[in-house]
Amino acid sequence: MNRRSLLKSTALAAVASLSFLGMAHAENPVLKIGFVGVTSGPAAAWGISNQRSMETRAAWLNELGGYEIDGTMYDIEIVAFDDQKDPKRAIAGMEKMAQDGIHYVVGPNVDDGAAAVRPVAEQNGIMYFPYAFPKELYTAPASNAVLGMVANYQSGPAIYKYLMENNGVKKVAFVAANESDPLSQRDGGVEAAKALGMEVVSDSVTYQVDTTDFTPVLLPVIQTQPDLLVLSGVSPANAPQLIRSARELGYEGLISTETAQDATVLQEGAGELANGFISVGGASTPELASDAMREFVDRYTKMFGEYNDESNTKVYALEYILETIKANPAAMTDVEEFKKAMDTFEAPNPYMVGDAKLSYVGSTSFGQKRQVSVPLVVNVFKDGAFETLFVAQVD
Amino acid sequence: MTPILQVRGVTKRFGGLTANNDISFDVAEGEILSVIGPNGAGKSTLFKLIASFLKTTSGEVLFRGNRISNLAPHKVAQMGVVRTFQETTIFRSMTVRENIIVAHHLRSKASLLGFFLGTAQARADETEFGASADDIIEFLGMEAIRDELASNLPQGHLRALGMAIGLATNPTVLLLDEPFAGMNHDETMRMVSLVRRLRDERGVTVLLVEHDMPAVMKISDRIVVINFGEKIAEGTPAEIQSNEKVIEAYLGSEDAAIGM
Amino acid sequence: MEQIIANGLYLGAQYALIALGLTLIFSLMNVLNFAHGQMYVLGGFVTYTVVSQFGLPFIVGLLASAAILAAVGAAIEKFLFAPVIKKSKREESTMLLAAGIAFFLDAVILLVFGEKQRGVPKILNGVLNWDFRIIMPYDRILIGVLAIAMIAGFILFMQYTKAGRAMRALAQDRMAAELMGVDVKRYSMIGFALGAMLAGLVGGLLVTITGINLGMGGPTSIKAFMMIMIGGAGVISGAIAGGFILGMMESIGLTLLAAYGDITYLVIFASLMIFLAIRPQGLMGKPWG
Amino acid sequence: MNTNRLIGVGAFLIAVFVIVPLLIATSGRWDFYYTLTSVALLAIASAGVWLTFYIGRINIGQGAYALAGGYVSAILVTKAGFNFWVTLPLAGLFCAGLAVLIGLPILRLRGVYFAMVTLVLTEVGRLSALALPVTNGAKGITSIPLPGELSIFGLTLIPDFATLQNPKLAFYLAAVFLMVACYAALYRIVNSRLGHLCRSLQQNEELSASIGVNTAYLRVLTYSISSFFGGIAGAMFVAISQSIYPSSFQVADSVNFMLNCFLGGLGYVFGPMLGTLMLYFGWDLLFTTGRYQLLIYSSLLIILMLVLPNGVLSLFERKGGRK
Repeated sequence: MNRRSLLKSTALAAVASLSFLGMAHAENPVLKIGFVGVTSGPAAAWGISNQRSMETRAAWLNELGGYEIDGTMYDIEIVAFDDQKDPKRAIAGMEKMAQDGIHYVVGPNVDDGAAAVRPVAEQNGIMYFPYAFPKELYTAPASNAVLGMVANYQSGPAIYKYLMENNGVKKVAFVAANESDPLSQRDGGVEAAKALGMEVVSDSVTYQVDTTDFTPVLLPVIQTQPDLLVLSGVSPANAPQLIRSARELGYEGLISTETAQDATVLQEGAGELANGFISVGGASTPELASDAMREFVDRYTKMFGEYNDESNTKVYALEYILETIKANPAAMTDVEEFKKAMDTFEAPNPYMVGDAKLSYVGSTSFGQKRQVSVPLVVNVFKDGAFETLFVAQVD
Repeated sequence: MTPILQVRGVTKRFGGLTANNDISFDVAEGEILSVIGPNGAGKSTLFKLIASFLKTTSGEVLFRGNRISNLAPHKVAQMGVVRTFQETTIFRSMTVRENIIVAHHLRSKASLLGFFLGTAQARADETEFGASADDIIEFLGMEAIRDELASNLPQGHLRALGMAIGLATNPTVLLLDEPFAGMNHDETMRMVSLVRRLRDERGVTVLLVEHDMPAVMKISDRIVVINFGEKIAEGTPAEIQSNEKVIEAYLGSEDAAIGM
Repeated sequence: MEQIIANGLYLGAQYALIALGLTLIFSLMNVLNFAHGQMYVLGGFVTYTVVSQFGLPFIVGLLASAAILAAVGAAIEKFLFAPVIKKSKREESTMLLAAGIAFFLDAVILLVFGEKQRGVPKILNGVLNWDFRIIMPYDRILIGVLAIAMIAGFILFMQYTKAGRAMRALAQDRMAAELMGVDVKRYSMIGFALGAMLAGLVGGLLVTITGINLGMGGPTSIKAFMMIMIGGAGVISGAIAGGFILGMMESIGLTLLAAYGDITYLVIFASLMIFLAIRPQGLMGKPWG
Repeated sequence: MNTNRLIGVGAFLIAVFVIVPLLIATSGRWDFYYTLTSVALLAIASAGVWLTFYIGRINIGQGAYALAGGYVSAILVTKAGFNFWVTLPLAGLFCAGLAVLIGLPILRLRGVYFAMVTLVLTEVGRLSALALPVTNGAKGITSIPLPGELSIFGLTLIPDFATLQNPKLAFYLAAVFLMVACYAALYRIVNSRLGHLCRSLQQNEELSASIGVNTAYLRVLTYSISSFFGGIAGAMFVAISQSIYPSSFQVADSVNFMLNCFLGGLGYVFGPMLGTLMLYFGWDLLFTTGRYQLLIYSSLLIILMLVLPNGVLSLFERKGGRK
């Protein structure tokens, strides 16, 4: 008896707290934008920087009185679902979004999740913006996914080419974690390097993501004496350790990656050994960041205590969704209208100085415009901060 | 009479330790034979070797002329040589009756698939097992605890249940592991008559390993004595009681007196 | 070759220390502590906070990790494991509890310390380079030596102190220990605290080298499971052996099988399964530990 | 007693096949279809784990079989052009066969050793999927067509899912049908001689051998039935997500399957079903709690364990009763 009443009261308490947390607050009509990604467990960092940049931007817009579409001010609400990096859960998340009448979703963060939600998204009329690179997701007949960042097979060649021309890099080695995303990115990178006429001296070494000592992993790679060591799809957690181990083994060449990194993490994990590390980032370096970008970083930092440089690229997806709906208000409930608008859409890029534009690209890679155009900013790490190496555009 | 069970030169070494050395004896059909010996003499090892729960180092055990040593234990049981266990080795979270019914496994004519599908044969088997289990319960006088959970039984009943499980397999030879251990005089006497009835009423050949001298003397047709892993004597209770080697072995150890 | 051995020894020392805590808890309570990796992560974050946020010396951070994890371990044993073990019909039920605690610690770590990779500055600079035959940074050597010293300290503790002897008796035979007058409840708690403390210490030690992040818990637990399987569950010497063997296997495998890339771990796992099929109790374990 | 049971089964069937779809139609919560489909499929895999528990083995390797089943179905459908419904039993049988090979050596292990070795097995599954050429390695297999039509002698048993108005409902019905079939089989196993022998194995393997039970055979048999369940659950999931990756089923899944069994209760056939429902739905319901989701979820798990260490179903246990 005692047991049961305890159970009951626990359940009641849980229900009460749920309904409290779920209370809405707005007077404006609400435009809900979804997020399905991983915000707990080992890969939490990926999704959290996503979700937080969306929430920061939404709070900011709401504070300004909402976001104007077709003469109406909308409050932006972010509905987030934690898929625990499980493709089965990701499907459930997408279903939940459909249930909430949401047509625009950011995420999932990984290949398997992005592939798994495709049927649901297409059946329910949802556009989604995954952070996963497989081309099938964006190539016809698939039509509802929009790549939310620059793919490695796009940034890779640009970086290798730059380094060939400016640093005389000839021999390149690849290291990747033994997981789907990094391995696919490695294969893409190897292909790109070979196409450029570089010599790939090592491309078979992999590591487990939970490795605590990378010396044995890197030893055979370093022995091939590459000019450039590419850390394919490296997670922010592994990057500093890999850099540190490579340097401690006496490696003096260049190190690069095509994923976004966080300067603080690099500084804490590898210190000055990380100097010269090349990665891809958004437009937050002092030379490029607009006032809006700086304000975004400030607001993010105030809301969550600490900024994450990965958000530099992740801030864009929400911006694209809103701007495109603004350009064609019919898209608010109809993704076919959204797709129509994508072909001609263009708007100023608020986060970058100069006259950079937001537009959809991807024709070269996917045969249709299914990628957001974010500036391909190649950064180099120097004493705790990123500096811009060069900027390129993807078409 | 031809021996039903033949132990021939059985030797077992654990590393450098010799637990049993070249032990041989025969068990005749319908006989009650006891293996005795002081603590650590190698009785338990010999017992396990006969039931093939251990592999012999050399030598063999024959059942009706067929080698049973080093076969898988369940095969030995299938042939009709079944052991019981010393202590609380029963199916703890089943009732007494369920314990006994499960132990009827060897008698089932239907296949496992048949049982799954519930064929006529399977249902007939189940009915038969139930009847046979009730029969055994009655034989052992366990009616009062028929539906008691085995884990709730006191020690004395557990021993009886162990024997019931053994009986349920319909054994030709039943190997009893210290059936009298820890029993008081009355309980022992009850068990002695029970083992006798096993043989007399059910025709089971019994080989037991035991410690309790008076009971062994009372119950056995013949006795094999081992010490330090070797057989030192074999014969009727009267012969054993007057055997000097045996007396010496028991006096030499700090064990209980031989009970004369 | 020398490099492989050096790497193996370094890895082995830290692995062994992790495995020790796990095997201690297992031997005392027959609990497979799924949350062991999370305890390791928590230890790392405590050291990180003390050193990087409060600016205190590394050794203070290490001590803080040890103290906090010991307290966490004791509390978990007293308020969670002990009551569940008492009430549950099957002792495997503690696995659900352990997994729940692992989730719980994951959640707490995420909320308190955030999702980012953290690290503290190197405590020693410079790299030992012996003629390119062994290349090993000094800080790694120091951590390796510290880990081995802790292992030695632990063995001495178990061997020569009253508490250590009591716990060994408890691990041998719970009933007998109780009859001998060992306070089973008390020493179960101390043992659990000690196991958690060891996990925390390794986390604290390694935060200077590999850093720490939320995701390291689960995989660390799995590795620790493998080590105690190799050596034999519940046996202290086995845990140490298992740790060093796994460290060596990784070091050798990664070097020899580098050309085949993706299969080092597959080979390690497969050989482990074959090994256990042949020797089910591990190297030094009691059968059916 | 028997009529009670019949009424119970009937009520359950009506609930899952009629009332749930009706409720979903009236409430408009279409997303519950997928949630419940997942629960049904995960419950099948968990049922397998429960069966290995029934012979006294802690199985944390079911993820490997779900993955293998998924790949078998995906490969047969995409590369050999098989109909999905044909691949479903094949996936199960493949896993059962695989389980025989793997089970023969590892089922000799007991206790935590078996638990840990199966945990490693899940990792082996993922790594093998990454390394083998037939699985398409890291890139996974994507764009798998929806289940096609299944007909016998021109009679359509199952229509082509691609032509359906509401494939969600179709998947739900298919998954629940599978679940009902699997649990019926499980119930039959447990309550027939096979189940009694399994219990004898769980309680004392030596005694089991002494009454003539071929323990090694029985262990392998049970394990392969268990893996069969895992295989078909995995295959069905692949049909829904139309894609499979090496990480589609991983250690977390294996652990969850085990937890489902514990939570529902190891002594109850329907324990894993209830456990799956609670764990999966619990997580989904807590989704509004945002960043505290995992914290609340794990706290509830711990509290449940403290209050009901023998599983939720032990709440309904009368004194002395068992099932």
